[in-house]
Amino acid sequence: MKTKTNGEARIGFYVCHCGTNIAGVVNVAAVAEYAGKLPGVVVSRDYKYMCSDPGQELIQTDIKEHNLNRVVVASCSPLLHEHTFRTACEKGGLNPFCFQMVNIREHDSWVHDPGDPATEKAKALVRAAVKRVALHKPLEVKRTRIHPDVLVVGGGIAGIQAALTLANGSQNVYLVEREPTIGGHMAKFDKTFPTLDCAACILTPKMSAVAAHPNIKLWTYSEVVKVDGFVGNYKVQVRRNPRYVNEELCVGCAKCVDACVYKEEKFEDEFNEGLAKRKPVYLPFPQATPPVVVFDPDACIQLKTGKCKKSCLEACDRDAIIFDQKPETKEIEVGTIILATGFRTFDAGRLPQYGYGTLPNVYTSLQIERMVNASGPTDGHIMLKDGSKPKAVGIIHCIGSRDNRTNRWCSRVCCMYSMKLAHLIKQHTGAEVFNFYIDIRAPGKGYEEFYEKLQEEGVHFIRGRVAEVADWPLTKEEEGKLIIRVEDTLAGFVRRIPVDMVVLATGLEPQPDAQEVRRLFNISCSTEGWFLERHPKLAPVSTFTDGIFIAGCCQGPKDIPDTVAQAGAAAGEALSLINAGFIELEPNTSYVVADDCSGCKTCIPLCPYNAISRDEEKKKAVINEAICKGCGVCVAACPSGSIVQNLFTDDEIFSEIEAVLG
Amino acid sequence: MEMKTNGWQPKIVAFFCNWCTYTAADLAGVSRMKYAPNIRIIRLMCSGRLDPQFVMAAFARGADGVLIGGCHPGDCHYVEGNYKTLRRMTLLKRMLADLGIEEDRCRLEWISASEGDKVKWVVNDMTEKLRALGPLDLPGKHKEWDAEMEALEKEVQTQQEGEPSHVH
Amino acid sequence: MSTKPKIGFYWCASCGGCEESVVDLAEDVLMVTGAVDIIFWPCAMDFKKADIEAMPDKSIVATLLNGAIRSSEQEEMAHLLRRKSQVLIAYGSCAHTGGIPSLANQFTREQIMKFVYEDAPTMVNDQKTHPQPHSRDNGHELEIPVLRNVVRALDQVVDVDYYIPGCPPTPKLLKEAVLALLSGKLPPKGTVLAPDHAVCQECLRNDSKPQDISLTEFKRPHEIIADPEKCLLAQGLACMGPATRGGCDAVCIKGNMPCTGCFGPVSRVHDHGAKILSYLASTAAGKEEDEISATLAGIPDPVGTFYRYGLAKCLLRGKVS
Amino acid sequence: MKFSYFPGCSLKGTGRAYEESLFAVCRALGVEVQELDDWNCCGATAYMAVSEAAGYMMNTRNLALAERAPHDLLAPCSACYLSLKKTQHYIAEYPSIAEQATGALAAEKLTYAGKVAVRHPLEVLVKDVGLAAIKKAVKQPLTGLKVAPYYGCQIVRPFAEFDDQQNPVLMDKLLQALGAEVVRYPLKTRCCGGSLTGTIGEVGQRLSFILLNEAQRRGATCIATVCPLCQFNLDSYQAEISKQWSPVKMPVVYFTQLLGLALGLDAKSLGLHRCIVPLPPRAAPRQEVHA
Repeated sequence: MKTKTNGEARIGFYVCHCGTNIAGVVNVAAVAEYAGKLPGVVVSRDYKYMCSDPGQELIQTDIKEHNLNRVVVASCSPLLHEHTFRTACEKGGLNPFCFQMVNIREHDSWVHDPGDPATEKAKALVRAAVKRVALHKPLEVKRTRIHPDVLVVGGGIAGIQAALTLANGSQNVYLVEREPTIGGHMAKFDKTFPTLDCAACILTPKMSAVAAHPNIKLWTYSEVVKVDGFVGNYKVQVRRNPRYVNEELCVGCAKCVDACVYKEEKFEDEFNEGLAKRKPVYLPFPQATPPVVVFDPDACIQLKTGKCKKSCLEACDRDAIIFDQKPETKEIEVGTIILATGFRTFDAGRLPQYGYGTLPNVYTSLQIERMVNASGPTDGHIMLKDGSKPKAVGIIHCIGSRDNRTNRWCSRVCCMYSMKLAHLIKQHTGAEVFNFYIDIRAPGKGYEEFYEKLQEEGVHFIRGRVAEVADWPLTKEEEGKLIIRVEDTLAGFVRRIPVDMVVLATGLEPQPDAQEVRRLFNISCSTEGWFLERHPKLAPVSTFTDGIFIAGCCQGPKDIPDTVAQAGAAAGEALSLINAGFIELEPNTSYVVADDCSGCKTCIPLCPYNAISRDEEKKKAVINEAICKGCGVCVAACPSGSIVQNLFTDDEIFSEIEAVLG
Repeated sequence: MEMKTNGWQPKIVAFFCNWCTYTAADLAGVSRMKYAPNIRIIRLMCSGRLDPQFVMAAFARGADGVLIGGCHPGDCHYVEGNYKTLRRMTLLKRMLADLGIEEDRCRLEWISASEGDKVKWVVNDMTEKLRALGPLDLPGKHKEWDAEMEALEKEVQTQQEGEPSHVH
Repeated sequence: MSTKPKIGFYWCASCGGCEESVVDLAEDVLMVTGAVDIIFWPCAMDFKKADIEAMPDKSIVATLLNGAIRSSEQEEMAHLLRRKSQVLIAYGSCAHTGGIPSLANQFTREQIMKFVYEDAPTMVNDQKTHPQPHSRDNGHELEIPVLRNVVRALDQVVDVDYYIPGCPPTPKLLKEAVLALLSGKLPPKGTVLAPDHAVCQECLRNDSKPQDISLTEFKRPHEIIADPEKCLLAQGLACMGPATRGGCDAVCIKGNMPCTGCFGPVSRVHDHGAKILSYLASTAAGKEEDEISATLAGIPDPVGTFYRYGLAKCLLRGKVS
Repeated sequence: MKFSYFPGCSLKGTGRAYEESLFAVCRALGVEVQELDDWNCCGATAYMAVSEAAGYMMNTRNLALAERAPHDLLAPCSACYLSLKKTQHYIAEYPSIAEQATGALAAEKLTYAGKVAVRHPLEVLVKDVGLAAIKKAVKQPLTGLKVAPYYGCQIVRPFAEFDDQQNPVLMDKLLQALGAEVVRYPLKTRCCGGSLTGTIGEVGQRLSFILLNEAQRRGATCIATVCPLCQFNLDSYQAEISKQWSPVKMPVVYFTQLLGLALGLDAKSLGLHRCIVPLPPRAAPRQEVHA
């Protein structure tokens, strides 16, 4: 790499207008003029958009014409464009690390009012960067190899899509799913909006493709328990929970289920949202993938007490049942990880005024999905508890969404799935259907049209947040009905609408263990518990941890098209790393100056990555820069100032402190 | 004191970790939250990089307050860097108190990447508290301390130019 | 007149230990006196200030000045000796970094005077008499030096060429410095004439230190009987060795006492106390604030412990309000 | 356990039975109550509707008086409880009101530091005394008594500090601890008619009717309440309500009265004889109840 850093600092300074984003608040001309007088600055300019091609060329030309050996750009956050400008410097023949960026947009113009204080702040930050950059040394970028295998966590539609995309691109994928089968929430749906195509028809082929794909290792009923390493080189431990069945042998014939000593189905069927029962040994649903039964250790007599006739064993002609199966931990190495851990639905019981769990015939939307599904617990019939068809159904939107007392966010899918259910209910029962909504949100392709179609079908839309689902009639007609009390905000009065069935459109929430999961993978969460993307627009599936990507509803509520698109994007990001074969790492690692080190060992236990060891012969500390991730904790602790962190040397930081203050 | 506070604005030097608090400050910007322009942010990769010397240097160079922002306990991008910060800050706060630096002048806050509003709140709150405390102005104070030597130094200088003479 | 190089010794705010350390050269002192003319050494020889004033500027090859600068008289002498010397060496901790006297920078002059002349348990002073800079006695105008508001290291008053650290400096360092002076092989101005590594490098117990000590308790030297073979820090004693410049051959640790930091920091450190703090806190265990505070409670006086020999050189220079 | 006690006008008038039963159960459970010396009107309804500022000033005086003792202030009447809480909130949030209040108090050489905690007896009994201690003290379990728990509007809105705002449950738990059967009563925080029974009778009484009728329909033996106005509205107009809509006969008692019965206290000392619609004797087996 050609580097021009010899001799005195010759600094080029550039301040960006960012249209009016910066120039509307900070007096950029004054900043440029001020910077021009700072020691070492030989060129000082302001320009409309520094990140544009002409902006970058400006830097490159100046480097050559003015023989610059340092560059400072005052514009937006370095987290956004540091790379852009470093590359520009490099193209101009300068070592990319002889560059410093000043954040005068996110940290200045966007948070302060126009005027002198904002401009003074910009000058102070510029002063610090100019002083600091003179101390910068040319650095080499480190490269690390990317292990080509990928781990996908979560086997819902997001995980399935990501795994297939990668596997079809010839990568080895481990797909880990906590439940006994993949499919996630989508497997429970009947139809999908707005096209009304059958969820199973589009999902089942993908599930089979996962199971059959030679490049995919599918581990269901399994959980990631430990993650070590860093981008390109993750070491992951996966615990395979015992399902008491040999997966290789079982073909899902379900003879064991028939033979079980429990003749009745007695235990709550998770897949059918409590609307049906199952036995201690069961196949989650007919298309479960892998098609392997699972024993519920809390229900199976043999597993609970060891005293069962074990009629299932006899029934299995493949000897697939293993009652003493133990959890098994697999250790794998992967280069990248995609998290697609999904969501949970809001617990409607938290809002007692809507009667879920206390009033019969109040259902959640997911229960209706199961009911309307031909292979569901009612064989596709929408019925009341007494088996009759409802004549009037109320669908209440925003249960656990857009509500300060529960969740403030919009769950994005409820309006659309409520309309889909309204359509299906009307189609199946001919009932009058009322939608109670705050706002209808239908901002997708074909969504608004679907809303119009529903209105044409005669589905009622009443705007108002429902106060209560009441069972206290005031008139004869209300007797035996569920009465929806709501202020109709368009009509301007309070209404009582008697219906036979209430559907609660429950919102989406982060998984209850989202915090543990993100700690495991060392990524960030929003306060609500959604996984945080690196940038909402420019890096929507990346996280702050290199090599870990997110897809689907673990990042926030979204519908199937968006989820699938995101899963594809995450797979694409992983593929791009894999194809490159290596990743360039920020050279902000630390090293020990051996002559200075007294061998006191203070630093050794502080390193979270065990990158520091002691050279027993020389009695000095040594940092393995391949392992060092550049936090600098050892530098701060080193009692004799013998450790240096590249890009964050003591001298650089002291000079920043000094200059920022005046 | 009255004279000094005239038009005086508190100066806060902040050390923010790259992954949580610096990003939160970026988020505050993206969300166009308005807060006091008294803060100057210096980026570190981890709050664990914070050498207490930096805090001392900031005060000595004229900061009225020093703010340190890191990831919440358990959330450190580097596993445990923030606990190391907490240990240093616990002792540093005690020492600063003994050196006559008011508690509100040195502050450690855990601010996650999603807490842009907390950046706003903390900066505003700290600015207000520093306003109430008034300037620290150590460079001025040190100059004032050294003023007592000036008379002698001047005398020594004139002496060097002219005849040696007794000072007392 | 002798052509041997002229050397001066002087003391300011100090205990006298530095003067003793010259004598600690033992028979080597003869080598020194043989090679140089000591023209000024108030502790040992009867030379007057006026004699120095009468000398031409820069006529002394080197003056080794020990002690911090606390009074107007010391300030004046520092200026005088600076003027008369080609090389001015800050000798010992007090001149180098302010030393123990600069711990007084935690108090105002008024607080100190009041304590010494009124409140000290050993003081009987019903009249509450304080020394007066100017007074008349028997028709004579009397004057005593003025006490300054703060204690200063030598280089905070006059330009200093070299530093010899230690409380007191070891004879070895003094001998090496004198030899360097005589040979004219001097390092760049501003150098501390001692190695630029920490004490641990010289400490015989270095190998006995476990890699991870994660202390849950700090102890003071009188609270334990320390194992004479093992690293003192690992035994819970706040040893300043890792953060303190070596050159002393870990002499205190050989005496089974922890290093207290008299050689000051290495050249890469800007604030000795802050660096000691950082390193000691890094060896403490605990994740909760209470837990951490409990561990660090074993260091009852952080300022006195971390800046024992150098509060004048703390970036804050003392208590600021 | 000791509390200052703010009776307000109701507990000395129409709600006398509330005070009687509260005192009786407190005595039985070892809770000391000391009536606030020189208390004044809480300003509810009338003042708050005409001049909020005057309402705040009156309450600040009560709060200032209460602060002279080191105890929490017990305010059993829902209207008083809300007025006092509301005043505390406004004084804490709005410096101008606080300033006005300080000025007003100065005339009487009183000060208010915002420290006294205003407490409702339901919370104190369930949380401070505790359900376990109460269960232990029960002598006559209310077995077989079906109670509709009715909280009214004021103790949960807008400051639901000790219970769920939408679905308060503390009284349900207390009644269950006493051995009573708690009827599912979703109208537990619905309006009883409030002051409307006195002004626009037919509107107010219809609201009362809905509550009474629904309790009856759900098979409740009685309604238990925490509020003197609710008790008065629901108890006093049942004859007229029966004529106007459909027959209702539903005893409406204070939760403290039921607690007293379970503790084995006699009906008279609990003021049960003051009910217009009497509680059936089966519920109070030891004593004949006079209407």
